[in-house]
Amino acid sequence: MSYFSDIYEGIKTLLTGMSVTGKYFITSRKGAITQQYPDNRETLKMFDRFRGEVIMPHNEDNEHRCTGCQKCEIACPNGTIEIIWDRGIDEETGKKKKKIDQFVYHLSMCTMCGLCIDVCPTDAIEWGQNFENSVYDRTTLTRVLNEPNSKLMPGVED
Amino acid sequence: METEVVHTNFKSEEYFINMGPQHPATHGVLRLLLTIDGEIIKKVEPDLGYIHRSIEKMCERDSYQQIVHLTDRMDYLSANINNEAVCLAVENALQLEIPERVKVIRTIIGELTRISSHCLWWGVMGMDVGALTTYFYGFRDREMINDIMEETCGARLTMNYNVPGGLMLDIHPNFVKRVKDFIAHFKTKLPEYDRLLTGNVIFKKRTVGVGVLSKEDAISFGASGPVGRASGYSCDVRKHHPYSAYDKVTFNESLKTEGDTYARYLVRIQEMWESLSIIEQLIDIIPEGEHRVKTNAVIKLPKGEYFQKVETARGELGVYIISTGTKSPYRLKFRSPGFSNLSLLNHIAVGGKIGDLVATMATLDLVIPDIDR
Amino acid sequence: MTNQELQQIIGSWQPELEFTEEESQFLNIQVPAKHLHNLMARLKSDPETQFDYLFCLSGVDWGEKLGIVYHLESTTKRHIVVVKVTAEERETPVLDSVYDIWATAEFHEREVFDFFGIKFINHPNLKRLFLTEDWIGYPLRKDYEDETNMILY
Amino acid sequence: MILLSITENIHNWLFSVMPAEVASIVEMVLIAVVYLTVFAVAGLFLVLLERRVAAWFQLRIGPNRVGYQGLLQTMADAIKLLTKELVGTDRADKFLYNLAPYFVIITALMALAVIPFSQEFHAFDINIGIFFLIAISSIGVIGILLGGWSSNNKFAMIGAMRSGVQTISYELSVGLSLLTMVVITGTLQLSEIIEIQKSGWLIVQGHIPAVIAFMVFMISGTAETNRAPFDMVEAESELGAGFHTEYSGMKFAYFFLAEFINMFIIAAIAATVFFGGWLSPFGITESIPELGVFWFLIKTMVLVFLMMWFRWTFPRLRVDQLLTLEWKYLLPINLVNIVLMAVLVWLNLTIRL
Repeated sequence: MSYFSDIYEGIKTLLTGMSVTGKYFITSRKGAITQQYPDNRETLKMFDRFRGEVIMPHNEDNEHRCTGCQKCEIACPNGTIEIIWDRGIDEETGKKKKKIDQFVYHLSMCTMCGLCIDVCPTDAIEWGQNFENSVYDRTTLTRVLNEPNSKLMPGVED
Repeated sequence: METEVVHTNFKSEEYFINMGPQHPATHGVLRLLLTIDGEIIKKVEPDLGYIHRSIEKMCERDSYQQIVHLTDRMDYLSANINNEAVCLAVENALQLEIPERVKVIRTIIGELTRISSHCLWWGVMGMDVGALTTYFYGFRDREMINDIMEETCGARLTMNYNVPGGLMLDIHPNFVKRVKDFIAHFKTKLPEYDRLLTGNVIFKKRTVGVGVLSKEDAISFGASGPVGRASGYSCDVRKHHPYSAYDKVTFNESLKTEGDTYARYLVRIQEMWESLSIIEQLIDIIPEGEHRVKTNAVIKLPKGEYFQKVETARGELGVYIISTGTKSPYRLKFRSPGFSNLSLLNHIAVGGKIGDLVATMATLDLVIPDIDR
Repeated sequence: MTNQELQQIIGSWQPELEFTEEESQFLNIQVPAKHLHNLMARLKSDPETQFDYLFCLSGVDWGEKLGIVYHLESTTKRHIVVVKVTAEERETPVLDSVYDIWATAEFHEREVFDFFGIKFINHPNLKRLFLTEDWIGYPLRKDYEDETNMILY
Repeated sequence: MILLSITENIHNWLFSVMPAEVASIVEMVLIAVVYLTVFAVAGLFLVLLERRVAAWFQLRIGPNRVGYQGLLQTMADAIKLLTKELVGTDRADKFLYNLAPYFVIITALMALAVIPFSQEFHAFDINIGIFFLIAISSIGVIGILLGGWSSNNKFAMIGAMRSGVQTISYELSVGLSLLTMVVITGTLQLSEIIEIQKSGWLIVQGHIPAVIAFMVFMISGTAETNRAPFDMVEAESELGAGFHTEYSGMKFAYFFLAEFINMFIIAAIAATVFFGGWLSPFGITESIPELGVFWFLIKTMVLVFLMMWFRWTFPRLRVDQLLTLEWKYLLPINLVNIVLMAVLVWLNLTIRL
């Protein structure tokens, strides 16, 4: 007798399974879970904390907040950040002072761990939400984050 | 001697087959050398190392903060729990007092990670036994967790959210609401998982009695996580060596005694329910307070040896640190769950068919970077 | 069982064991290489200890010598002990395999062989696990150098 | 009627311009060409349908870029496959390796010849129609076996062996379940089978045993076409791609197309034998025979959809369970069913409207 009850039970479970997929088939008009990516660029908004790339914000006077302390360079596990600095002369005090020449960021090596941003004492760098980083030439992924002729924002070092 | 020769002449021929490193069922770059007689498997020999990055050697030159981010890349499906393991080891060594808030959030995030890992496993399990649709249903639910993670941690897979001393950022204001939404959503979807796959007669035929692992063997082979628990071996680190906030919540260790593929499947499904209940218990009582304790910029552990176990989605992850008092560990060993679980594959797969091997491997839930480290 | 009790019981078996609890959260036993297999077999089979779960087997390069650290737990009594052993010499280190006591040791010992070059007597299948068969050197030793693949800073 | 008149005109014209023998040969070639084109396109459409249906089951969108709603997607795929390099393995049995895909595709297309799409649209109304179908459909497996064996690949070999075992077993059930219906009809000719169904579809006429026979036919038919949940042959999580692992380009496309045409054939046979073929339900459009094709395709597509539904819901069986299902369940049920049907017919318990 278990022969027939096996068949009955088997068919029942199969039909239960089909009812699940069948339900989704009927309601498939409601919308897919997939996104049609390049088409929805306008509406696609990344979360504020999304880690796309490291950026260095500048204000309208072309000033940034990086003092060149190199803490991020030390914190980085992959050698993604290289800070090229030299000593400039402070105009107000006339003392020699460390300032950044180039903040080099190798995006191709970055693992988006966030340790550099975590460790930065002046909040000079932060996460950018751009994730479309594919390029044809790998060398273009090496970026200089500080803009040309930018300088340190006054008051950051205090 | 001569009779033996005659006998071997009539022996059916065994042959080798290379399963992997590129094969749909090995979930990554695992290579299995199968010795097969017809369809019957005579021997399984894993060949590893296709993505070995020598994380243990890298740890010997990195600071402790940097080590945390490397653990993301081991068992990437339970990245947060791996992070937590290293952080706990470092915090215990430094004897830091961790705020309650951090503990609770770590537990919630850890359980979310577990659910998301099991969702992916469920989808892939279905796919391995041939039900391709499960993959998308599993991923649909996992997507919600990924969104929660992305909003709070900033990344979907390799979060690096834990730091020694607490959490890198406080939780996002939307976190609690989103988690509650997810719980409500997932509670309606889990029974659907059962209806689609768990009860299915073909699925049961494929899994019941396949790849049986006895309790003694499970302990001897160092099986942990759902693999061990399906054999009736109580090995939940959250129960036996509670860490973070697991001593504050009540949950059942899902145990089965059959030890076959179906039992391992059921244990994981049960674990998803338990994880949901743990999150439910904690989500309303996240204490106020600091999300992080100040540590030195350069963490130097006191000289000594430290061991920390956590329960990842795959089983017991051990972090063994030998410190000589410098900024990097002298030796750091990860006892990864997948490595031990893989070692018993030969033991349970022999005698089955190729289809059985695939089903068994799916329930071992191997993540190759976890094995290769 | 507390660490003191464990130390008493295990210490009564063999005189050459060194016990320490310094710098570690568990009881550490330093065992001479020649007694390793005996001690391990006893640790598992003795009804009072019942260390049936080898949860971590790590090779360590202690500088002058290579050694192995075994982390053992009893699944019934829930006590943990750490057994440490060092091989006699650095060039061709040899130790007993514990594969016949805990099956998980097979893979773990292969990993140790792969990275530290410690040979295990009686191991059923001792060959490279992660690295290719023709790899020269043992990467996790402290004196290993590989100028092309390693970045040291 | 328009279609009929066109074919009639062509027929008359051909016979008027050339000798009768040559004209018949030309006519046959013409029909073959028409069938080939129509069903190559139909096969491509089925591939697209499968992909869209799968997507809807899986909460996805599916191909929707090439042409309106992706209608030209599979065309583009076929053109791509045509231009691809044919890569083979070393030390393969080149002759058999190249022969195998043609075996599969030709047998698939041959079976189409006897299927009545409507009263007129019927290439070859042979009086042993069902027998012909069963015989032809079992040749396809030779192609699969050859392909798996000759490509010098162990995965392909295992797949081919599985396929041999599977097709030989399930051939029985397909045959027996159709035979159950032949007990009612008393004829093997497909046009006559449809004629009989004017007094009620066979699934209604034969009620209980007919429903059982239909279920058995659908299960074994799915197995015949090597589709999930019986896709042991190409079980991708076990064997990669099974017997066609080593095929590329158009040769691979032949296997692929043949699978879909076979699926169409199985559904078409079921529609013909169980659901009245091109007959409209309750004879609502009996006065317009042109709609026969429409009804036939509707019925076939519903059954094709059913097979797709199976595929995207169920896990795959293991190879020994596959044989258990056939030899321990389907075959005994089938044999009992034939007897039951015979008794029904003998006692005149069939339902005739």
